[in-house]
Amino acid sequence: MAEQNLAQALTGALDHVLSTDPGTIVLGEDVGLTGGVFRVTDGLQAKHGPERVIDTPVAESGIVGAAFGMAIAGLRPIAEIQFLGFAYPAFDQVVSHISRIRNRSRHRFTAPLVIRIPYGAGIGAAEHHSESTEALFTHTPGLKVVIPATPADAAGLLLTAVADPDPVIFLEPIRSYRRLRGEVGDPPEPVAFGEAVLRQRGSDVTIISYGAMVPDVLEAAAQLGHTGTQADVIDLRTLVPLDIEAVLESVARTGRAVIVQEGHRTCGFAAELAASIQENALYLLEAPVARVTGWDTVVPLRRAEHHYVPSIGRIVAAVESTMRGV
Amino acid sequence: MAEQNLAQALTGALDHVLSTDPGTIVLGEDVGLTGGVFRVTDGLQAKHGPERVIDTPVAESGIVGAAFGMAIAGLRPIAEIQFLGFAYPAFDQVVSHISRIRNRSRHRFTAPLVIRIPYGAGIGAAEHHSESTEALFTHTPGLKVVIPATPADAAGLLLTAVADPDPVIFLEPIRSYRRLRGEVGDPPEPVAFGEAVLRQRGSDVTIISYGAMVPDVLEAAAQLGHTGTQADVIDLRTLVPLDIEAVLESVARTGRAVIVQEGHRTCGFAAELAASIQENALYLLEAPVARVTGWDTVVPLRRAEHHYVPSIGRIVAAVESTMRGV
Amino acid sequence: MLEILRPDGSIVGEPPFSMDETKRLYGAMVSARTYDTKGTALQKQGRLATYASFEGQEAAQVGAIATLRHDDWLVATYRDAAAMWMQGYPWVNLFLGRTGDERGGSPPVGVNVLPPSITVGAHMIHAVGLGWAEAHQGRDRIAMTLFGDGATSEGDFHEAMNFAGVFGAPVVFLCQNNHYAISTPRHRQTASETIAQKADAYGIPGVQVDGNDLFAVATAAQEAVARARDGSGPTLIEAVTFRVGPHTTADDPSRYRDVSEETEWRGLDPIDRVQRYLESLGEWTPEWNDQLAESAAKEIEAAIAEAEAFDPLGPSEIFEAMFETPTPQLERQRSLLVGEPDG
Amino acid sequence: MLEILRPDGSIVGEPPFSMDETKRLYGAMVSARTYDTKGTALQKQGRLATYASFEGQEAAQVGAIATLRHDDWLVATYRDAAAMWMQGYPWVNLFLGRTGDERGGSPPVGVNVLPPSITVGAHMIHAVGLGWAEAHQGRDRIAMTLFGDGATSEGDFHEAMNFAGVFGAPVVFLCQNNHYAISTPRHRQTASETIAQKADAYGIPGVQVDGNDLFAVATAAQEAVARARDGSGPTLIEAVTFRVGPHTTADDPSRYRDVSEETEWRGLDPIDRVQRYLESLGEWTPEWNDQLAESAAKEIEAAIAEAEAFDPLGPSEIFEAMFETPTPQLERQRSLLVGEPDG
Ligand SMILES: Cc1ncc(C[n+]2csc(CCOP(=O)(O)OP(=O)(O)O)c2C)c(N)n1
Ligand SMILES: Cc1ncc(C[n+]2csc(CCOP(=O)(O)OP(=O)(O)O)c2C)c(N)n1
Ligand SMILES: [Mg+2]
Ligand SMILES: [Mg+2]
Repeated sequence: MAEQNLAQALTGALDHVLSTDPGTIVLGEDVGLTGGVFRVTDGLQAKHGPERVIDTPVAESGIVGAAFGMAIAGLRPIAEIQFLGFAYPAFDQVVSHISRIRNRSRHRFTAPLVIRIPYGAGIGAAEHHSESTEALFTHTPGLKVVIPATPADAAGLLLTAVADPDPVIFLEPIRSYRRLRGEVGDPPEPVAFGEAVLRQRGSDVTIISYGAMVPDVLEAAAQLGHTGTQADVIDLRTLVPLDIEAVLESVARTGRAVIVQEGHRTCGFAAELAASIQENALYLLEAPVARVTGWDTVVPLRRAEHHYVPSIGRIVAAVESTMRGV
Repeated sequence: MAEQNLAQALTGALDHVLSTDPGTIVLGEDVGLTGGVFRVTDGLQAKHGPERVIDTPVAESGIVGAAFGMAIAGLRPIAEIQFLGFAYPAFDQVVSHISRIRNRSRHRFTAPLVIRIPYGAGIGAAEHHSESTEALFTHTPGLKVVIPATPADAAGLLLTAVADPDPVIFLEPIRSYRRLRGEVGDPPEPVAFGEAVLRQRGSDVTIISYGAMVPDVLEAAAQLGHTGTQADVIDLRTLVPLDIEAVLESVARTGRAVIVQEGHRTCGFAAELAASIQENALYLLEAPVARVTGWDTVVPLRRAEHHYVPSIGRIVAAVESTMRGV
Repeated sequence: MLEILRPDGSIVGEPPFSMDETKRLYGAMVSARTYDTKGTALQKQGRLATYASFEGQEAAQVGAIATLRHDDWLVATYRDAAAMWMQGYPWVNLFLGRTGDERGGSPPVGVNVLPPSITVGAHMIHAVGLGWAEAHQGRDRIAMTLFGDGATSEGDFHEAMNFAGVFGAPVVFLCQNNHYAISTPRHRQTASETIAQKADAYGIPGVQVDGNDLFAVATAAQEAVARARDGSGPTLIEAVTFRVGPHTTADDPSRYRDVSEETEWRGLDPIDRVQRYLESLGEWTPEWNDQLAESAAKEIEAAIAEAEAFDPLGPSEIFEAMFETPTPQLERQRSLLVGEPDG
Repeated sequence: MLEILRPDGSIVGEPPFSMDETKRLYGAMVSARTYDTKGTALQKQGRLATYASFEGQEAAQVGAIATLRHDDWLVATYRDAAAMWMQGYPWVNLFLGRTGDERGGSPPVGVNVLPPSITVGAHMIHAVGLGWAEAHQGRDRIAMTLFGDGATSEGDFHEAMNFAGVFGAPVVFLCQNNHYAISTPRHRQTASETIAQKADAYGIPGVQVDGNDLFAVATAAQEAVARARDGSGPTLIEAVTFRVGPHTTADDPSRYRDVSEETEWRGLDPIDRVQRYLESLGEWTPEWNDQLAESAAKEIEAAIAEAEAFDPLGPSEIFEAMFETPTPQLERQRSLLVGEPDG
């Protein structure tokens, strides 16, 4: 076990799959020579060669569409899109083809591939570099959607994603790449899909989150703990498949739920969770299920982006009003 | 007032705006010579000329991206995409540019344009011809999202869309094009955005829907009426802006809500509504807010698509279990 | 424009096939025409969803596929049933798909043909990925992709051609320029004089051939396939042809073109042309032709019967092929639909 | 490749500008270089978000824009500050944008320059729409769009070029081929020999020019602008230049290229070249140059001060420009954020 940051954990996991599965290839813009804009693929081309770690032209639809063909022909492509804001040109390939070939061909052709995409705000980058639009993918049938929060989960979920027989959208929390450090196995321990993890145990309220928001949620939970509110903190890890059982089990104990999501509010993943929780547990609820979300605005640029991302203060305030039943 | 089907109502509204506003232009694949795949633009090129009703190459991103430039330069483009399943290649233009130019330029440049897109299943067409992915647009800040259910609303909302200072995604219910007939003014009466309409008044339960599902919801409500359950039926008409007041007002009276949506379940618009209703009215609810939706599957092809689209039976069953409090 | 077999059945240059092979391909074109005629007829009876006829494009499809190996990849469109069948995709699957049944998209194992592409433009890059992956794995299978003149306007055409050029992928791009994309004529699709010349933008060879000329198409395809197979990279072939029928059974061409255009092109029919050629060499008789037509009709009827014998997918089945193993969410939705108690 | 002003300052052919104009443009390039140097420096101090230097590309940008009318449209990228400024976009807006403030995207009314495009490729079709709309409204404004060699790989480049060709839109496509897209060298971006030749795929004239040659760029642009203005349609110009600095301040070029490549291209500096030309004609003195540099520095410092005097957008303001009038949903969200009671 070594202490690694989240980016390093991903590099290690990629190196591991490239080393152990000759069918895996990595492709994307600048992933090779320069190791990717966040250096997640650093050193992999030098080690595994330019045929397996491939620098492509600037064409997201092409990257993802080619990966689709490769997957059908027996490879395990791991495509990288530089930022979630640059994934939209590839959206048609993902929605119309990658997510559907299994159904279209009744299992005859399949597209086991991974699309890695850095997401989220918090590094003061330019427009399009701060998106949290995971809901576009969770609304698309046929895709698994994975968002790790910790280095060990990042590595472990990536191994599972590469081994998965179906296409996986793998969203990497930009602001955790270097901020978070933690123990990661060598090789990393695979982490199963569809299993949420309880990051903190409490009995007063359930806070549900994932990805880049998890560290802030834990910080908020710690602050709440000082004032006597003990929160269950659930990190979903995968949105599709969803471990709704873990959520309901916790809400059954606490009677209160707060969902924290960086993405836009309307039709975000928090909406799905809130809808599901009240569908299954209405009579157990002692307060409305609360949502703490990004707004229905473009993510503001550097000088104002802190108004957008759920702050610890907003999380704490939402939990407090949930405790008051409003 | 003339009795028209929904397609004719749209043709009339387009003719009206082309006749009264020289800045309007219509563009899209096959909209001119042949009048569009659903004949909604029939006769418009002959009347208004090929410079104003423009047949384009097969390139959705190009259509929508060019319309964006045109709108900034002072025109009012009305772009057509042939089916919602062919809109994804234009998704980047919509999400990254059309929805954002006002914010990016702090009102200095704006993109008042309308993108008309037939949507929904029910005509047994090929794959990609049956999508109801309106949630992709409602999750995108900066877009208005309009889905008419009746001929008069189709015409009236289209006039409002063309006059709106911001971009409007205008989704037309394919299976209602010719099935529904109704009185339409000449010229049509504009219908304001953000004003839901109560299609039927009742006091036992609130059924909320929009677009292609509305006729089926009304049929289900009629059946329920025979067995003694009187439903408020709300047709939202516009999803953004959303008339949540009308929904909450009704739920306050009925204590029960059922949302009917053809789109995929996870993160669909029904999730947003359910989340919002319980946020605002938890203590008034006598049953969980129910969702009747399409499934998280590809819309099946012709022989099995009826398993996907919410049936009258499913709507009735959901209302009945809501009446029982489950 | 490469031409070998002239409309009158005479020959300039070298036919790429032996007489036996030519006769086999003539038979294939007859089968394809039989299927096509049947497709339109069944749609009119409500037994198929909208049908897209390829009448007039048989030489382009049959000629191109004749140059492939049985295990090469084919990625084609809703209008390419002849090509798909030639490459092993059974008629029954083609019919089944057109009845509106996903199982049409599942050809037998060993047939390396993807289900027909309904979206215009997106599928060419799939062929690039397929061919690339084959080469990467040290195999010499290649990929061929078919598309129309309209498809060349989509951004994905460009990305596919560019990737193929940069990575030297073993792909043959075959554009059937049938002069129309629904109602839009070729000259309003792009201002370039030919589609073949677009290859130059990607450092790829491009060639224009008479698409109603079985021999010209096959000659160009042979060369392209050989280049792909030996690692020399992709080729773009523009087969100039004409869609003599409507875009689909839902279309009315009289809204956008003069019937004289159709008549003129019917005079250039690709099957008639081979017939004249064979006849001039004493290799074609009405009896032989009847025999071909009859056995094609039988085969097609059998395929229809087989397709129509499928029971429609049941409610459970629509959830079954979204993933290898359905998620708990899908299981729950399945239960909701079929009325089973919620697990 | 069109060349007029050689690296040594000598001339082949006709300079497109009067001496006064040439000197004005020299001054503009000096200003642009001053801004650029300052941009990198401020970023290092944490006062700007990542900064993308255009060092070495001044001739391409200044030369092209010099041929536009003040009211023509310009749609350019994150690396085109010199061009945007030349077309009227104030330095203060450029700085403000780079501090991470949306108000940078709001140039004064009358300046027909869109905020810089951050996504690669999507913006060229905007120029097509702009130019097309101007012509449609009977005006003779044209649109110019700037983009890099990498951008030519995106599908939207293709759709933009194709639309421009089909509709004869009054657009000038100026590709600054600076040999890199982040780490990817030009020859791995596309297998076509030149970018200019891609124009042929759209029936559009394409021309390659020495992009470090102010006169060559301007000569080609003049011709293209005239064609656009008189209704003769679009042109693609490939200006061959080099990004001598890093992609952005976050980039480290030593990971992917040899420093000798940079050194070589520094020897072809576009500003030095004009200096040599002017000097050879007795029109350049160190004193004059100092004067230009000093006044540029002053102007730039003033713009920085002005930009930095803006208070950041407040919480309410992030909701204000999503629509002309915020929706009730946005009003409610605004209330939630600023803690006002919910309306
Ligand atoms: C992405 C997309 N846009 C639009 C359509 C609707 N559509 C179906 S076929 C067609 C025309 C295609 O023309 P072409 O590529 O020439 O092929 P052809 O039909 O002539 O064989 C169009 C626009 C589609 N299927 N997919
Ligand atoms: C759609 C999209 N994909 C990827 C990126 C990330 N990115 C930013 S600049 C760049 C390279 C662009 O190269 P080029 O077009 O040559 O312009 P240059 O930076 O050389 O001026 C890339 C890939 C982006 N901004 N947008
Ligand atoms: Mg065609
Ligand atoms: Mg470049």
